[in-house]
Amino acid sequence: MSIEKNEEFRPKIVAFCCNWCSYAGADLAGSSRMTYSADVKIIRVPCSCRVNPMFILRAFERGADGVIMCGCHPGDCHYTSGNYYARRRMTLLFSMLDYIGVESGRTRVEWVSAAEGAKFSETMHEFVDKITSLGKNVRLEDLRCRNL
Amino acid sequence: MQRIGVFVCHCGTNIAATVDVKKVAEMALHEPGVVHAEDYAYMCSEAGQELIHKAIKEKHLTGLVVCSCSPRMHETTFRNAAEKAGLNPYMVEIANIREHCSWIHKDIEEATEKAVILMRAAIAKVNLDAPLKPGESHVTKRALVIGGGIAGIQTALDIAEAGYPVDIVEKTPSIGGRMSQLDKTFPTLDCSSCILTPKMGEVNAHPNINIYTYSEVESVSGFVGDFTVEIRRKARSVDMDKCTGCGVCQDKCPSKKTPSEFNRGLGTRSAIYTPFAQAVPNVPVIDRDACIKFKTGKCGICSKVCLAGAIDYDQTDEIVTEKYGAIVVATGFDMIKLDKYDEYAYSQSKDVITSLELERIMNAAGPTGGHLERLSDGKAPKEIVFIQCVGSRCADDRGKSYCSKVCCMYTAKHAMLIRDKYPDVNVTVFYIDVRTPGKNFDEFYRRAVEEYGVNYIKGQVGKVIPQPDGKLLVQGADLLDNKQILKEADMVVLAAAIEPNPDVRKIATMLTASIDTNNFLTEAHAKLRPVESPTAGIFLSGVCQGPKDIPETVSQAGAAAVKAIGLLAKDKLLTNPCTAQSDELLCNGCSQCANVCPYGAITYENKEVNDHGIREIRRLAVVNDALCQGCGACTVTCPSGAMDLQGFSNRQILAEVDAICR
Amino acid sequence: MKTEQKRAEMIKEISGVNPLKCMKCGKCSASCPSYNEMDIKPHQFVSYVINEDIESLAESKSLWKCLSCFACVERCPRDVKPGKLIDAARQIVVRERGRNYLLADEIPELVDPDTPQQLLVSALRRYRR
Amino acid sequence: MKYSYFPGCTLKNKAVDLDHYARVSAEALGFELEEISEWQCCGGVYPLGTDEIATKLASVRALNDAKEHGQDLVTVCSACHHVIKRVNDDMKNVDDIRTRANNYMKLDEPYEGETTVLHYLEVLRDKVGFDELKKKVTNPLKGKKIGAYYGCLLLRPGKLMAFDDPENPTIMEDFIRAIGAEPVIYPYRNECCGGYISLKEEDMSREMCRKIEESAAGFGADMLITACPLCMYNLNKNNGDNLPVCYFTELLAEALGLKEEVDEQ
Repeated sequence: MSIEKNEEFRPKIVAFCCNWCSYAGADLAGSSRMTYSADVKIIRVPCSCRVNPMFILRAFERGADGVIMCGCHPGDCHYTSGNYYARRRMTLLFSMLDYIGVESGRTRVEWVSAAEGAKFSETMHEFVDKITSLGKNVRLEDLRCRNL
Repeated sequence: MQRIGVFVCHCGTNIAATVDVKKVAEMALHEPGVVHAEDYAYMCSEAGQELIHKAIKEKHLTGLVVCSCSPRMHETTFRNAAEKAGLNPYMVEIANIREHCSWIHKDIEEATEKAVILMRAAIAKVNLDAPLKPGESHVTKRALVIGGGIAGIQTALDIAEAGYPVDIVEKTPSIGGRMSQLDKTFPTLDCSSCILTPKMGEVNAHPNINIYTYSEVESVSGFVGDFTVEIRRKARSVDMDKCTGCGVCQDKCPSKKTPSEFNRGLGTRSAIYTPFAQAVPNVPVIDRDACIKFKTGKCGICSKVCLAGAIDYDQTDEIVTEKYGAIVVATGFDMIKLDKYDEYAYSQSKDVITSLELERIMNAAGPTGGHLERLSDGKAPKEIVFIQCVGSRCADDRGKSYCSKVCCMYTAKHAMLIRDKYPDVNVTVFYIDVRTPGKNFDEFYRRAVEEYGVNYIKGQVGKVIPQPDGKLLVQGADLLDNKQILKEADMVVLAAAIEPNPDVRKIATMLTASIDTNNFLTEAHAKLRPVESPTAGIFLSGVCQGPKDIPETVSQAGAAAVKAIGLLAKDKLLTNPCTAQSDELLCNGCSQCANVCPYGAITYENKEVNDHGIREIRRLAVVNDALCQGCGACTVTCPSGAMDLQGFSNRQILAEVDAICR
Repeated sequence: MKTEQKRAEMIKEISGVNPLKCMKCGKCSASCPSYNEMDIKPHQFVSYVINEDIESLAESKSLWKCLSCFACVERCPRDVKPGKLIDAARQIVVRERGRNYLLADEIPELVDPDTPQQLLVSALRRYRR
Repeated sequence: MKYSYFPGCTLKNKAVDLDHYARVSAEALGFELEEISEWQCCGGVYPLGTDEIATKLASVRALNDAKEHGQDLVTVCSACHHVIKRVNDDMKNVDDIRTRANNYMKLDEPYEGETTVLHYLEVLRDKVGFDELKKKVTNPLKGKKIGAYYGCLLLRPGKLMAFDDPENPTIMEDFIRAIGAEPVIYPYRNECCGGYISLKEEDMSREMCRKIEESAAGFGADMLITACPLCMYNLNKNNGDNLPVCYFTELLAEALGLKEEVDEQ
């Protein structure tokens, strides 16, 4: 590994993908060989509504630089309405994250269907670029864990 | 502590070319709980599964991580392998190092590093896995087919022949669909209605088939094997049992000016009507928007002339509720609207028509009695120009990104039929590519050129310019001659793109079936499961899944039927054990989980709990495993953290997050 | 990078067009009102950029026959918009060598008492640096 | 209602008619055109190059001036309208152009495409309303068969100009109906007249204008109307069939009974 490469900032990015649409979209991106950065690591959840805001906070606590959540397009949720719940929860969470000092650009919600491999890849490209431009994130700290 | 075995698949070179699989296996041994790790060329092969079997037995493994392709491909394979070796199948986790890693990264070091991280996340998850046992659910042995075109007809016949009852729901007053509007069919030039009508009759007479025409699916609930569907039977205003189909009402109806849907608006129909002569069922409906009786209260002629007394102005919409084990979607297609393509002057000249309109003009039962004539002045055309790819293969939002697939062939058919019947008419086709894959297809197209002298010009048309004398000046490019052509024509036929029936989105939403940006329903696997929706129990037939011609539609309709029959033949289905569960000690009975549950799977019971020695009766959430589909909405909503999802628990997902961010 | 390659890249950059999206349908050439006056036809323009033969484009009289009427831009089904490529090539020629198609000296001869300012302004902007 | 008004170079000179009729009619229809102070020529053609900034600044200045006055920006000339609307779109949607143009301009507050750009015809259709216009017509031009000549600049690119259907527009026909005349629809109404090419390639422009006029006359038009001074020039210059061409504002003033008033000025 060259020295330059060591110095280069490589963001840690967690992507939550619902099993039915966006995880399948990511699979399609893969089988269509549509590349995106290796900095993105996907966690499979049954539905975007399974994503607890706690998971995202935990990611930022453990040093993630960006978290993206992908689900089925509004109206197309495999479980009928899960993505609507997810959308509301994330809107609330993101506004609070901004308040505690995590830039709004570090989180994103995107709807990707099983047929949108290209969109998945493009979205990840964009998101990685955005996070790279924002640089290293400030690690959140869980005050409950601090010895006072 | 678990005893975990990690198996890293090479997938030939699919994974091994970009991921250092040996290193991944080696790194696995440093992870907590891992007691065994190995790599192999094809983990999904018999030999690969044998390795897993042996390791489970020898190392007394309690959990498995397979680093391979997507769990959507082989999760079931490896779960079955685990079960054969005596391990609970839900103690298996897949690290997707192919679709999410080796196939999208080029740098070996980078891809290996990512594969290791994905593996760590899977190990972290399996460490917290618990054995799960699926429940059972019953199968209602009845199928629903949505759409009564050739796709729905064929699927229904095949299912019915296998001995299962089938209902067809068709929106229009008759089954038959687009195929009933066609004049001839390629590549053999059979008359469309001659081959379709017998099938329609067969459907009508089949003891296992029940047809709901002039009806729409109103709502769908339930899941594979046990769907509950509400069907709206729109008020026909004619009693189906009494009507003899004599047709007198249609003759006598004084309101005859409504554009005929069946003739694509080129002719008119009466307010009480059957769409076409061979309609099944042969029972008319009253179009209440056109009917004088409904508009003004005066008239009632149809009622007076009906000897059977079948006219019933007071009929109302009726909702039928029925249970089904399987649902087949066969909603078909329509042609795109051409309002964004007015360079072809479709809205400016009556002599610029779509191919489907030409079908009606060529048909003996059509608006011109089968005579090829200009709609503007009734004159016989001498020069006809066909324009291909109108709205197909478009990168902008004017049209569709896909190839409509059928236009090249039907245009060759039209050209051939016209030259055959009217040898003095010149036919020119402007094309971008002529696409004729299919048995005897290219031969068919070549016949149009070689035997019938159809003039094919490679190039698009820029503009159709109506002339004051009623002629149409076609300005196109001849790319092979490198010329701009100005061709005078009497008629221009546009091969407009086809698009899924606009209603399909609503239906897909009701079925929670995946749909793509073009409104085509998504198949479970593009190659291996082409007639199944990813949503269990939903099958796809015909153009609702993608553009296809009649032979292909019929094949796919049969395939969808077989899949549905395979489901209906089962007595029991195993249910997904990844359901929600509530911790009785944490639940405060607030009802929030029940409010978000889309399946009504959560109820409340007053139960006695022992909370650290204190016994009391509390109102607690109880999940019905048979109803819960495992989405997890309740787990996030629960304010006390009592609700959790088996197989995707809070601790497991947090462990994955930790492993990735490590 | 070779000069021709560089110029092709520049045309793509200035125009914002990706010529690889072209499916060679000929709709641009079918729409072009100046087609007969052009030596390199609108659809060929796209191939010339793909093949990095910019010198031929620079020498082409088509550059000065295009009206920028956007008929091809409007109707191109693949979002290639050949009119933009032609304008970019024109820009390159004018910028690189000051190859002005319209010379100041010839203007008095070309105008008549009715010539609107708009005509001169437009021509100057299209034909000159 | 008050609008910022960008007359453009030609309307101050060879096309003063277009301008005068527009202003007088506006007054009668209850809106005011307030000329932007120190406006600069738009350049006549929209610079297509994505790296062109300086050539777009005149438009940005006008747009920003309108923004500061809190007014929509109205143009009558097709070319000015085309250029300004497209530059406005760049300022709204193209990050690079917006940033660089603002760097040049050094405004107190950066301009980001806030102004709405309207063609005079759009004001008639969307603000005044053709029905309303019809009511105010005192001298309906009965019996006149008029061909609307759109040309290219008003309509294309359709998505950006968002003026009307680029292949089958109706706004000028509706206008013609509102002033009591009969519109003649002919296929060449959205084909180019040759534009600036008439300076050096007279023959090309002549051929194009011939097709336009033949087509219009063939479908029974007695006259053509246009919004563009350059179209007017080309059509008049190459007028083989002696089909009269005039600005739409002239007919508007005539229908409102104001033509003589202007002509006397």
